[in-house]
Amino acid sequence: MLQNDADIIAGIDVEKVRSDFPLLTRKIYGKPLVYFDNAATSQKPTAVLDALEDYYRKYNANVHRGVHSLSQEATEAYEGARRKVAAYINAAYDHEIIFTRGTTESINLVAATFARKFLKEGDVVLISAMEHHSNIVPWQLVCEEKNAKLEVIAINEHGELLMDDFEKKLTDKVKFVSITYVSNSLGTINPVQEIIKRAHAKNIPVLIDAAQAVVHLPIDVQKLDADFLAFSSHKIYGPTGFGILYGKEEWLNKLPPYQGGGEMIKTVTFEKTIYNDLPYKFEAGTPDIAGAIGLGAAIDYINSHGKDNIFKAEEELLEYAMDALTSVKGLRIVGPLTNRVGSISFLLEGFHPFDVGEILDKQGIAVRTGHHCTQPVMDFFCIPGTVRASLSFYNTREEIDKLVKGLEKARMMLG
Amino acid sequence: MLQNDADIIAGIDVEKVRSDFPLLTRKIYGKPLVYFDNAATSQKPTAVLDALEDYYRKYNANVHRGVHSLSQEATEAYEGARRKVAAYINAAYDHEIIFTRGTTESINLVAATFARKFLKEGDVVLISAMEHHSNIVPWQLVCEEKNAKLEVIAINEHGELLMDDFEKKLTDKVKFVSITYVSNSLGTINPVQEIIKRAHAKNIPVLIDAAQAVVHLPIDVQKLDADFLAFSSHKIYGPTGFGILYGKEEWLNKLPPYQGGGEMIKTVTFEKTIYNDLPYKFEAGTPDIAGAIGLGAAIDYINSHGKDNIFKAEEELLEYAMDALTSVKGLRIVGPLTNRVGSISFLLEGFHPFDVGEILDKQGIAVRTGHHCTQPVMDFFCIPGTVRASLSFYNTREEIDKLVKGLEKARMMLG
Amino acid sequence: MTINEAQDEIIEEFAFFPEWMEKYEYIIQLAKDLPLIDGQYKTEANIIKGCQSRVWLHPEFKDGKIFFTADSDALITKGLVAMVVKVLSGQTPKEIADAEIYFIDEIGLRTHLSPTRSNGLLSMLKQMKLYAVAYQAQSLQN
Amino acid sequence: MTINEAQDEIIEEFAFFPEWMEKYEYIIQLAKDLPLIDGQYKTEANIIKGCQSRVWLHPEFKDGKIFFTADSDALITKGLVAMVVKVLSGQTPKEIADAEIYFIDEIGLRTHLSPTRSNGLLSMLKQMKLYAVAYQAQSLQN
Ligand SMILES: Cc1ncc(COP(=O)(O)O)c(C=O)c1O
Ligand SMILES: Cc1ncc(COP(=O)(O)O)c(C=O)c1O
Repeated sequence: MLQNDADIIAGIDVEKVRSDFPLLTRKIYGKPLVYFDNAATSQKPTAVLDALEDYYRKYNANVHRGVHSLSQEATEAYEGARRKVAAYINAAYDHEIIFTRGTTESINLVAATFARKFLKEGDVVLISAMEHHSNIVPWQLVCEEKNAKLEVIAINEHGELLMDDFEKKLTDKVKFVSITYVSNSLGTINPVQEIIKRAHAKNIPVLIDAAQAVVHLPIDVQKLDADFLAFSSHKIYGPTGFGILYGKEEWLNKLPPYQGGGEMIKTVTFEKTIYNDLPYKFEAGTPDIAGAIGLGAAIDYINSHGKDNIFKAEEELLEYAMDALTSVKGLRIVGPLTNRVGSISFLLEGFHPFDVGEILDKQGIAVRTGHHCTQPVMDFFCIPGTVRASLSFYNTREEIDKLVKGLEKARMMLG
Repeated sequence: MLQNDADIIAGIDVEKVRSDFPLLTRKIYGKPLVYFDNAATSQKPTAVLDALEDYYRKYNANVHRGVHSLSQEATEAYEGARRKVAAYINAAYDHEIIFTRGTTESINLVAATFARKFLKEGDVVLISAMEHHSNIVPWQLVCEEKNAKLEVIAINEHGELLMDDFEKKLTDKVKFVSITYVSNSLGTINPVQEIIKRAHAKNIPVLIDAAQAVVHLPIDVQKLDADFLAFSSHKIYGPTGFGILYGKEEWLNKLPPYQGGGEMIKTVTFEKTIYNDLPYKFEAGTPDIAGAIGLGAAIDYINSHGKDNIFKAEEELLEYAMDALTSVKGLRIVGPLTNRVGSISFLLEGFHPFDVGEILDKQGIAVRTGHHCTQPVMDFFCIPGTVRASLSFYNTREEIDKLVKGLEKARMMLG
Repeated sequence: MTINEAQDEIIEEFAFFPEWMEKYEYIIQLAKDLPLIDGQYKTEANIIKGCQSRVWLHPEFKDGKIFFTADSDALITKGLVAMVVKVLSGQTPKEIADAEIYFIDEIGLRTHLSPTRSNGLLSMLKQMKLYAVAYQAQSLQN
Repeated sequence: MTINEAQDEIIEEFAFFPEWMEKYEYIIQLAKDLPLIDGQYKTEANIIKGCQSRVWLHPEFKDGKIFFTADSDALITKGLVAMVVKVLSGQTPKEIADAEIYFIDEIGLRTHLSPTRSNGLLSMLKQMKLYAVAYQAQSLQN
């Protein structure tokens, strides 16, 4: 076993990395936890927990408008987090970064405000067949309200987007395209740059759901030319309950405000309320100050390793995992074999994913089973769900080996 | 000086309590921090920080639907928090507790969904002249959209609600009443029970903004008979970015969903989506798991002291503060002299609040200055803002004395 | 045998298996042994959808007692379903309506009974009780 | 005196006051000494609203230079306004447009320049630069 060699990939020393994540030392039923549910939520490095502690212990205060020092400190850290996020995805301006509760809220914000101002009866919103419910239901809601239509780009049996179908459905009626960068259930990487290009050729704005992508792929919103991009803090080593909506300044200025309240206004009278400038126009109420600071610390943590190193290490681990899993008897990968990242969905032919998941859990291996909030994908493949192992750079090859053994035990027990 | 006697009130040993709140040991400009900005956000006891740490270190996982043990543990803690909140405000059912980002989002949720289904052209929404922007702007937004009217119950020169005016404005056109329990800028306690009774006599539902009340007054939603009640975690010793919407089951079932996404659905197809049961119908996306657990710990912490003890101690401290402040030369209280809680707003006659606040800050005393997100209140009193000292049970009489001295120094310097 | 006697018997049986593997193997064996439901009753109407697995349940009311047959697409759920059927089938509506199912907890499969797991088993139990209550009301009317 | 010379002079002056109280007393004195703006110019149009305090600003363009007068309703802001006016008034549009105001930071009142404080002073500085840019464009046209 070349364990040592294997575990230093692209300059990432996995054992050292693992020691940054306290939860990874947990035992489940007496066995060391093998955490393969990273697509659902990532674990948090000590650096993030320390940043939260530090905030609450030393400078917790409500931000903005405070005359006192504590409030100033909190505000600076909070706005500092915005700058970190802007830099991480290369936004042109800090005020293009809107703080939300997560991907779901980010998408709802865009759907609701875009629809209110721009969506008319008979218009079309275009999504894909592999979207997460969070990129389906908000559009269903607004389409229903506005008597608009939701159209769906089809996928093939490898779980890949059919670009022909996209081209065909990109009619003049389409007013918005909302598409995931990486599928959370299939692992597919979509050609979002190409999609944006073609949509822009028809002056149609595009939202990229980067919930899965942002933690595994380098993202440059200016290079992508995305109009909107959404992701969640909790999936990228940050705290729960926090997320990001990136929007092009031009678009954010065009959209009406979403929620009303403190922070998002300049002046309020009962007759007339003047909304605040970006980004505050979209940030009503006391924000999640600790959440912002925690996400900022997560980005610092990523940068301390170098995101390219992390992504490279993940790529190699994924390759190892795909090789190992495809060698398991009766295992069928649901999704593409190449051009993928993050999640690996599969079925043990003849066995219900729920049974497989439960037997893996008893061996300390945490996977997710079910539809992964992408029921239409399951319907497309006519399956009740999949077993999904989703990887992070703190996972090891040894853990993949355990998964393979665990699956063999499941087959033995269930067979 | 009877410091010891003074600081054990209603069984609350202030020095011991203070040691639970790490931030209170901070120094500002070399002086011990005197934190009187509690109405903006409260400090957090170690018990809450420990609960957050514990979650992230030991059982961080995405909740619901997870087959693995970690997810089960997280789900149990998360739903346990819901039960704690339900018990704290005496909700009839746990599923009447909706987790939101804060008071602002809670109010927006009700305003948007109520308006979508029930608000028609010419209808009236009734609020009061002392509402926080978060209980004004959401209603302005929906009234504008629906061509409905926002009417405002007047206040008198003591900052008290004019119940005559309420009676007069409670016409048949009123479809919703939304009112604050306690004013954040004036400290006024409103007769919300009476307001609810009168509104219900006309079958009009009422939302209570309890952002300030919940931390200073016992709340029993069944006794109040409130239809909706909103508050924020960060103002009641819990984490930032989390909040509560209580809604009567009947009302929550009547309202359409707010945001769409994961969690809030039962089944999704592109043709038809079936929404989930309460409370999940209103909780789209991965929730703020740590936020819920943190708020639960805050409630445990309050219960460990006994909320009645805390409120009693606060009452006595407030009395001491009112006496001390009204003895300051040229100090004018903005708001009522009795039947108040939490915030004390005042002006040093002849001086701008901003100047006063800044000089207090330099002495380590954190107050808030400005309009406190209640501009209409300032407009009513024709003042640019106030200085607001807002108290918590961890504040001491000694700190009040420091504030009085600090104000005298400010007068001396500015005068 | 009363419902609780049946439950206690299962708990005793499981006490023989200290290892989780053995427990699961036993459950799986139960699942495989029992052809639980007549094909004609595996209908849409009899389906109970959990988030993870589906359960089919068919009740028959005979001589004042309810007889259940059931099935599930997930094997472990099916094994548990088999045990629940064994425990509740052939009992009176009142006994079923009042029954507290504790054996699943005791044998260490409590997550199957947690509402947050939202799998088919819990929904099946609810459905069984609903049937029981319905038959109870019906018998009282007669 | 250039803008930076003026700023350095203020910084030097403040170095004499090690205590925050003395600094503030000095600023407040400045505020009280200077009747900054002619009453006729304290108009709605000349008002700059901060979240906390208001500032009035009036520019005059003479001999290629901009002369500012200003006022504020908050005393400390007014003192700072007085200093900023002292630093920028009477300079050319280009010098004002290019100026970097660092003295407020240096004398320990940086929060007055932080955008998140959103008080009138920062808005005033922005407005002064806007005037400068406007006059610059105008001179270029002529
Ligand atoms: C009375 C009142 N309502 C609403 C709010 C808004 O709360 P949040 O900013 O936490 O959403 C506040 C807090 O400032 C408040 O005091
Ligand atoms: C692709 C994708 N989109 C959206 C979401 C929703 O993210 P959140 O639940 O954090 O709002 C997820 C997470 O499950 C996801 O994987």
